[in-house]
Amino acid sequence: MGGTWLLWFVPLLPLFGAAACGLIHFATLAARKHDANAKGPSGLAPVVACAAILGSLLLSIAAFKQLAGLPADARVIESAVWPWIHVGSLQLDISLVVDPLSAVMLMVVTGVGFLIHVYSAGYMKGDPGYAKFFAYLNLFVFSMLMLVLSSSLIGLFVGWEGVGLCSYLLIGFWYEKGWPAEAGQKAFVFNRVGDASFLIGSFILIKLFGTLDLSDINAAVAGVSADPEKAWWLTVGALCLFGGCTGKSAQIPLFTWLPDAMAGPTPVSALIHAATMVTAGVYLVVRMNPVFAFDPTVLTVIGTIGALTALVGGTSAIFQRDIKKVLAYSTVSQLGYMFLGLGSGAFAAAIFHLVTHAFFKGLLFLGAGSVIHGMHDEQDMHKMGGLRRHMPKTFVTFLAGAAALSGLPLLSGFFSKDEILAHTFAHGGFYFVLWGIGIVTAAVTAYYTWRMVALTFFGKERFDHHHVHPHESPALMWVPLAVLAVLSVFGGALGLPPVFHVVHVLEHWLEPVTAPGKALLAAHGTHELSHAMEWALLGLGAAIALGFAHFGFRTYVKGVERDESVQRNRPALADFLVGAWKIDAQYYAKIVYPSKLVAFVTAVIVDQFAIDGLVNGAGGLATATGNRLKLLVDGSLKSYALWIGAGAVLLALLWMFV
Amino acid sequence: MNPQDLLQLFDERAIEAVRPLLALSAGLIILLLSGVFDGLKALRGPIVVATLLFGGWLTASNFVTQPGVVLDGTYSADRAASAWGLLFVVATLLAWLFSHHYYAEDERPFQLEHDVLMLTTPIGMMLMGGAQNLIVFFVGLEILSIPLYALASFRRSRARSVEAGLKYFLLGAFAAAFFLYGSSLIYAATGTVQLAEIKAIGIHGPLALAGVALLMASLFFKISVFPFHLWVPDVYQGSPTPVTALMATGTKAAAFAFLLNAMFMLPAKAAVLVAVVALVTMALGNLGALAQTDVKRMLAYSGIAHAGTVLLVVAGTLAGDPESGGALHAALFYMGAYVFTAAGAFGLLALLERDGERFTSLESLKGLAHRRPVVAAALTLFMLSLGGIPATGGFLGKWMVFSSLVRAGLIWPAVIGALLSVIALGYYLRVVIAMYMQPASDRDAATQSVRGASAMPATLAAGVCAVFVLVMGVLPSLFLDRLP
Amino acid sequence: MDQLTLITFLPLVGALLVLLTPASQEKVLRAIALVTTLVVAVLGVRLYLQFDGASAALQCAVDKPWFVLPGSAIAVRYKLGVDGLSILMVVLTAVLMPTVILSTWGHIHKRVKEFMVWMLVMQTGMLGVFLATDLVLFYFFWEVSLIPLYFMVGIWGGERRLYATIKFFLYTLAGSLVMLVAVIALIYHFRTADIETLCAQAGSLELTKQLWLFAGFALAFSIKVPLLPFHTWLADAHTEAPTSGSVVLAGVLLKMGTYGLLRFGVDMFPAASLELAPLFMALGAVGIVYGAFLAMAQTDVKRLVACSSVSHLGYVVLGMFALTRAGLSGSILQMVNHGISTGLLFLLIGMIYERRHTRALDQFGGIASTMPIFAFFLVFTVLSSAALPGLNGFVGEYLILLGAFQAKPLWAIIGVLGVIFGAVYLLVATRRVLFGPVTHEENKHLEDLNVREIGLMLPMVVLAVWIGFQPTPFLDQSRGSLDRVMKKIELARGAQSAALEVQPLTTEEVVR
Amino acid sequence: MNVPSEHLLFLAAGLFAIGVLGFLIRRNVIIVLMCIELMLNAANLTFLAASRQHSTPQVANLDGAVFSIFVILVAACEAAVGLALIIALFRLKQTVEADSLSEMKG
Repeated sequence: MGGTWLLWFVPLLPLFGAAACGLIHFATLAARKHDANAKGPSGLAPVVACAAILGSLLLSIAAFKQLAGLPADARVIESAVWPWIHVGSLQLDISLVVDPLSAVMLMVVTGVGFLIHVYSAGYMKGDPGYAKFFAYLNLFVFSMLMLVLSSSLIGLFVGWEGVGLCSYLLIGFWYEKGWPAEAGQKAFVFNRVGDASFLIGSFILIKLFGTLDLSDINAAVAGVSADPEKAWWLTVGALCLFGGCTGKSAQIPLFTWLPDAMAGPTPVSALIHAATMVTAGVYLVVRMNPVFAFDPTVLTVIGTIGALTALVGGTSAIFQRDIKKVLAYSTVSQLGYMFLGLGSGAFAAAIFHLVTHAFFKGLLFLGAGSVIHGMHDEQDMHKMGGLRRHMPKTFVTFLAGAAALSGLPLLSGFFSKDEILAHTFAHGGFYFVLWGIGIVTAAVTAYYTWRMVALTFFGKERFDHHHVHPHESPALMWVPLAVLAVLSVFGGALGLPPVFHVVHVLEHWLEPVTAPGKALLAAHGTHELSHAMEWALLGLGAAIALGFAHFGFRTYVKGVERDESVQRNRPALADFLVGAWKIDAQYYAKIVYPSKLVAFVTAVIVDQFAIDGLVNGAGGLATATGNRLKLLVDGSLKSYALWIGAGAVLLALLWMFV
Repeated sequence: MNPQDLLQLFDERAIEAVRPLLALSAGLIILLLSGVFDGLKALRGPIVVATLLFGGWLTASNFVTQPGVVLDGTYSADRAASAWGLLFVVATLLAWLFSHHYYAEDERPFQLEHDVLMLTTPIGMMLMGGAQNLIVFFVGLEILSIPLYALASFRRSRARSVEAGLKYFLLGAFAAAFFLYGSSLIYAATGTVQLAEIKAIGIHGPLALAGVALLMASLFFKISVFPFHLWVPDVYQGSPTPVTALMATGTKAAAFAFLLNAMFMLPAKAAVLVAVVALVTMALGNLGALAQTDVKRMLAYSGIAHAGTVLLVVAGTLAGDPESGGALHAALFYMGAYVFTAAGAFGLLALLERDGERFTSLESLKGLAHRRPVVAAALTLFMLSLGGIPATGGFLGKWMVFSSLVRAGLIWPAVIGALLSVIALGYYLRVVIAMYMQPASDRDAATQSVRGASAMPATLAAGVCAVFVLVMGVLPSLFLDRLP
Repeated sequence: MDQLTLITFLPLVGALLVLLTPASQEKVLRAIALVTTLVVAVLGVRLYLQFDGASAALQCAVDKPWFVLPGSAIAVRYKLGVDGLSILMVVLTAVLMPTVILSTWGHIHKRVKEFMVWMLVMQTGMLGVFLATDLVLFYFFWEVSLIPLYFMVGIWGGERRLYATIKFFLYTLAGSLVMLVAVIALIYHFRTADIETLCAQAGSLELTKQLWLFAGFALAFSIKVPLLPFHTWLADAHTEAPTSGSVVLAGVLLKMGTYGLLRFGVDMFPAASLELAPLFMALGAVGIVYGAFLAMAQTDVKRLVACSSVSHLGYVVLGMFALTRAGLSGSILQMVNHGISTGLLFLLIGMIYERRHTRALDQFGGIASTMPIFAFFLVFTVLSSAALPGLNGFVGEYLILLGAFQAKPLWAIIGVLGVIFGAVYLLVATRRVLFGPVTHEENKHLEDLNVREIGLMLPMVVLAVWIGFQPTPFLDQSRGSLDRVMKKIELARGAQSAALEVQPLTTEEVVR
Repeated sequence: MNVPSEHLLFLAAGLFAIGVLGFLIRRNVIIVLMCIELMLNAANLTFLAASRQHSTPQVANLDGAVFSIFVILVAACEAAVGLALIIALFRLKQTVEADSLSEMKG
C-alpha cells in the first residue's frame, strides 16, 4: 500500500462520512421545516458513519498486517505527498506514514472508535441532532487519524486543532441548555493555549532543522549536541511542545477543562475524553522521543507534571457525586501516569498504558452511559444504588472495567500501571519521590473506583421508584461493552513484565520507533531492575490495589453515610477535593476576571478616553480656536484699520532690523 | 513731449500690446451710449459679452505674439501678463453671467450702471497685471477698486450691502494711501518709479525699506493676508454675491500678478517671515471658516486661506526655488483653478439666493441634493476642488504650490500647510453633509426653486466652471503646457 | 483598450450607465451594477490565470502620456501594471464586489441609484490604487477612493454616521496629505514619477533622508491599515457603515494601507524599513493583543468585528516587517484571508441585522436553534477568522508568526498570544449570539437564510476552503516579486551590518 | 533759498501720521474721508519734494510730479464715490457714525 493514495482513504473515509451525515442533517432540517417532528433521512446517519469507520478499521488492519510482514528495521509505509505550503526554501507538506507506533494508535482509534459509533447509534436514538452528532463524530475520527498518521508536525497540527474543534462542537452539542456551550468554549480556549505553545515549539524546530518532517527531525537531533546554543533552543522547543501536550492531554496547568467537558453526550466522553484525543499528547512525545530525550531535564519535567497531575486527578475523584466527573478525574489521573512513564523514559510502557486505558476507561464511560441511559439522565451516584439487579450485563462489564482500572492483579490495568511504576522506581534518585506519588495515587484510584461501583450497583436503591425505572440497555449498547470488557481483562497480554520470561509484545513491536530516544537516554546511564526487586514491586502493587479496593468497597457498599459524614465534619477538605484543589477557581479569579477588567480598561479608558480623546480633542481644539478667532473680526472699522496700520509698521520694523 | 515723440511712443508694437485695453474701453463707451437711447437697452447683454469676448481674444493673441514691454517700459504685455489678463476677463465674464437676473425689482432699473461698473474692472486688472511702473499700477488699482466700492453697495436698500461698500471703500482708500506713501518714499530713495530701474538701484536704506513695507502692506491688504485680512468676511458677505465672486477671484489674481513682478523688492531673508505670514493666514482662514454657519461668509474665510496658500509660493521663491518660473507657474495655475472654483461656488450661491438672504446659511442647504441634484453635485465638486481633492483643479494647484516649497527646501512649512488644508476640508465637507446627508427642514423643502429662462446664463456659467475644474484636474496638460 | 485600463475603468462606465437610468427602476439599477461587477470579476480571474508568478516584472503594463510638470519637465504618465505584490489584492477586489453588490439587495432600499454609483466609483478607485505604477496616479486614486465611502457611510449609515464619516475622512486625509509632501520631495529629487525606477533608485538615498521619506509614507499607510495608535476611526466607521460598505472597507480599503507599506515602505526604502522594522513589529504585535482586548469588551457585535480587524491587520504588519521570506508571503496572503473572513462576518452580521434591526450582543442568544444554516456559516467564518488549520486564516497566520519568529522571537510570542485571545473573543461572541436558550421572544421565529444570502456567501466560503487546503498556487503568485524584495533587503542588511562594524578594526582583521 | 527736502519729507511724514491717526480716532465718517485725503496729500508732498530733489538743472526728473497729478485725480474720484456711499448710509441709518458700520461680525 506504500506511496499510493490508498493510505489516504484511512482518514478520508470518515471525512466523507462526516460530509454525508452533514448533508443528511440538513436534509432532515429541510424535511422538518414542513412537518415539525418529521424523521427525514436521519436514520441513515449511523449506518453511514459506522460504515465509514469500519472501512477505515479494515484498511488499518490491512496496513497492520502488511507492516508486520516487513522486516523489523524497514517497518514504514508511506503515502503520496500532498504539497501544502511552499514558501521560498520552506516546504511544509502533508503525507501519511504508518509505522509500528502509528499502527498501534490506528488500531485503538479505529477499533474503539467503531465500538463507540455502534454504541452511540443506540445511545443517541431519538435526539433531534442525531445526524449532526454522527457528522461531528466522524469528523473527529478524521482529525484524530490525521494527527496519528501524519508524517510532518504541520500535518499533525492540522489533526491536533481538528480534534480540538470537534471536542468543542461535541461538548457543546446540547447547546440549548447553555452551560454545555460554555464548557465547549472553555475546552477550546484551553486547547488553544496549549496550541499556542505548540506553535512556538514548531517555530523553534523550523529554526533548528529547517523542516517539520518528523523522521528528518528525529534523525537530526543527534547532530545538535555539538552546538550549545542549538541545544538550549532544542530544550526550549521540547518544553513548548510539551506545553501543547498539557493542553491537549489535560495535564497540570491546563487540565480543568476535562471535568467540564462531561457536559457533552457520554459516547463523546468515552471516545474523545478517554480513548483518543487526550492521548494525543502521549503519542506526540513518543513520536518525537529523540527531541524529548535529548535533554534529561525535559523528561524530569514531564515526569514531575505527570505525577502531580495523577495525584491531583486521583484525589479530586474521591468525593465526586457525579459518576462521569469521577471518571473524568480518573482519566486526568491515568494520563498523569502515562506522562510519568514517559518522564522515566519508558515510552513503550506509556503506550501500553494508553492502550489498556483506552479499553477499560472507554468501557467504564460507556457503562456509565448505559447507567445514565437507564436512569433517564440521572448522573448523581447518591440517587442510584443496587442497580446490579436491574442491569446485569452493564454491571458485569462495568465490574471488569473497574477491576482493570483499579489495577487488580492479572488484569490489563495492573500490568500497564505497574510497568510504569517499575520504570520510575528503576530510574532512582528524584524519581523515587515520583514513584511514591504514583503508589499513593494507585491506592486512591482503587479506593474511588470501588466506591463508584459500590454506590452505583450495590447498597440501597436510593432513587424514587415512581419516576425512574432502570432497565438494561439494548443489544446495540451492551455488545460493545462486552467486547471492551474482554479487551480490558486480557489486554495485559500485550506487555507482560520481563519477570514472566515472555517477550513484551508491545515493547518489541515499538522497538524501531523508540530506539533513537532510548539510545540518547542510555548516554545518561542505564537503569536495570533485579528480578527480586521486580517481584517485590509486583507484589506491592497487587497488595495496594486489593487492599484499597476492598477498603473503598466496604465503606460505601452500605450507602452514602461516609460521604455525608465527611461533608459534615470536614467540609473544607471535601470542598477542596471536589473542586480539584480549587485550581479552576484560581483560574477564574486570577485570569478570567482580570482579563475582563483589562479588556474594559483598554476599551474604555485607553481607547475611548485617551487615544480617541486625542483625536476628538484635536477636532474640538480646531473648532474652539475657530470660535475664538471669530471674535477677532468684530465688525468695527476702527479695529480693522488699526490692524492694517500695525501690520504695516510691523513689516517695516521687521525688514529693517531682522 | 511733442506730438512726434507721442507718435514714436505709440509704435506698432505698443498698439498691439494695448489693444485689449482699447477694446474693453471702446466696449465700455458703447455700453454707456446704449443706455442713452431706450431702443438700445435690449442690446445691453450682448454688448457686454461681445466686449469681454473680443478683449479676451485680443489678450489671447497677445499671449501668442508676445509684444513684450512697451510704452517706454511702463507696461508689459508678455506671456505672463497676457495669461493673467485672460484670467481677469474670464473672472469678469463669469461674475457678470451670475449677476444676470440676480437683483430684485428695486435694483433692476440700474442694471446698466451695474454692467458698466463691472466692465471697467477688467481694464483696471489688466493694467495692474501688466504694470512695470508704480504709477501705472496705481491707476490700474484705482480703476479696479472704485467701481468695486460702488458695486459692493449696489443693493442700496439693504443695510448690509451699504455697510460692506462703505467699509471696503474706507479701508481700500486707506490701503491705497499706504501704497502711495510707500511708493513716494521709494521714489524719494531711488528717484524713479520704474520697477526695472528700482530693481537696478536696489532697496537700501531705511527710507526705501519703509517704502517697500508700506507698499507690501497695501498689496497684502488686497490679497487679504494675515494682519490685513479682517475686512474680507464682512465685505464678501455684505456685497451682492456676483460682485463677491468678482472680488474673490479677480482682485486677488490682479494683486498676485503685480506681487510676482514686485517680489524682487523683498529681501531674501524675508522668506521665512513671508512663509510664517502665509501659514498664519491659512490657519486663520481655515479656523475662522470652521466657526461659520453662513456659507457665503465661510467661503470668504476660505478665500483668505487660499490667499495664504498662494503666498507660500512667494516664500518659496524667496527661499531659492531652483526652478526659474516656479512661482509664476504655481500662482497662475492655482489662481486659474481658484477662479473657476470660487466663481462657480459663489455663482451657485447666487443662483440659490434668488429670493433674499435666506439661502446662504448651511441650515437652508439641507437636503438640497433632493431638490436640486445638479446644483448640489456642482457645489460638491467645487467644495472638493477648494479642498484640493484629486480629480479637481484645486489638487494640482496645491501640488504645484507645495512642490515650489519643497524644491526651495521649506519642508516643514509644506507639511504644516498640508495639515491646515485638512482643517479646510472639515468645513467644506460640512456643506456636502448638509446637502446630501441631512434632511431638509420642512420650510425649505416646500419652496420651489426658480426655474425658467432667467436662470439659464447662470447655470451655463456654473456648468462652464464645473467642466473647467474637472478638466484642470483630470487632463491638466491642456493648461500646463501653455503656462509661460 | 488594454486589459488593465479595461478592468480599472469598466466600473466607472457602469456608474455612468447607472447615472443615466432613472432612479425609479431599482431592479434595472441593481442589475447593471451586478453585471458590471461580474464582468470585472471575470476579467480579474482571467488576469489572475494569465499572471506569471515567477517573474518579478510588472505585467500587462500600460504606459500613456498624461501631463508634464512645468519648469522641471517631469513627465507624469498614465502607467498601470500588476506584479506579485498587487495581483492578489487586485483579484480580491474584482471577485469580492459581486458578492457585495448582491448583499445590497437586503439592506439598501432608499436612494439605490446613488449607492450603486458610489459603489462602482469606489471599485475603480480601489483597482486604480493597486494597479497604478506612477506615483502621481497612485496618489490620485488613493485620495479619490476615499470619497465614495465617505458618501456611503454618511448617507446610508447608522445613527452616528456623520461623526463617523467626518472622522474617518479627515483622519485618513491628514495622513495622505503628509504623504503628499513626501511624494513631491521624492519626485523632484529623482526627477521621475515612475514607481519602478523610484523603487530601484530610492535605495541610493542616504539613510536619514530615506527615514524621513519613509516616515511620510508610513504615516499615511499606518492610519489606513490601521496600525495601533491610529485605529480609533475604524470602529466608528465600521459600526456606522452599511453592511456592504463595511465589507468593502474591511475587505479591500484597509489593505490599501498594508499594500502601501509593502510597496512604498519595504520595497522602496529597504534600508529605512530595516531600521524601523523592530518598531513596526512591536506595533503589529501589540496591536494584535490590544485589538483582541478591545474586542472582548465590546457589546455591539459589529464594533467587535471591527476591533478584530485591528487585531488581524496587526498580524499583517507583524509579518511584513519581519522582513523574512515567510513573513512577507504570509502577510500578502493574510491580506486576502482577512478580506474573506471579515467580509463574511460583516455579511452575516448584516443578515441578522436585517432581521432583528439591532447589533447589541445581549439581544441575541440561541439563534442556532432557530437559524441552523446561519449558525453553520457563522461558526465556519469564526473558525476561519480564528485561524483553524485547514481553513485560509491558518496558512497566513502560521507563515506570519514563523517569519516573525525568525526575525524577532519576542514579538512572535506576543503575536502567538493573539491566537489565544483571538479565539477567546470570537468564541465568546459566537456563544452569546448562537448558543444558550432562546431568551428573547423575537429570536424564536426568525426565518433562516434564503437562497440569495447563501449564494452570495458561497464563493467566499469556497475560496476560504481552497486557500486553506491548497495555498501554494496563491503563494506562488508573489514568488518572483518577493524574491526581488528579499534580495534588496539582504543588500540593505549587509549594508546595515557593515555600517555597524565601523568601529576600529581589530588586530587580526588588520593583519588579514 | 529753498527749503531742504528733508524738512519736506518730515512734514509729509507728520501729515501722513495725522491722517492715519485721524482715520483711527474720529467717529464721523466724513472726517474719516478727509483724513484719507490728508494721507494722499502727504504722499503728494513727498513726491514733489523728491522730484525736486532728484531733478538737476539740466535734466528735470518729473516722475514725482506726474504721479502727484494722478493722485489728485484719483483723490477726486474717491471723494465722489465716498460721499455717495456716505449719503446712502445716511439715508438708511440717519447717522454718519463710523461705529454704525458693525452690523456684520464674527
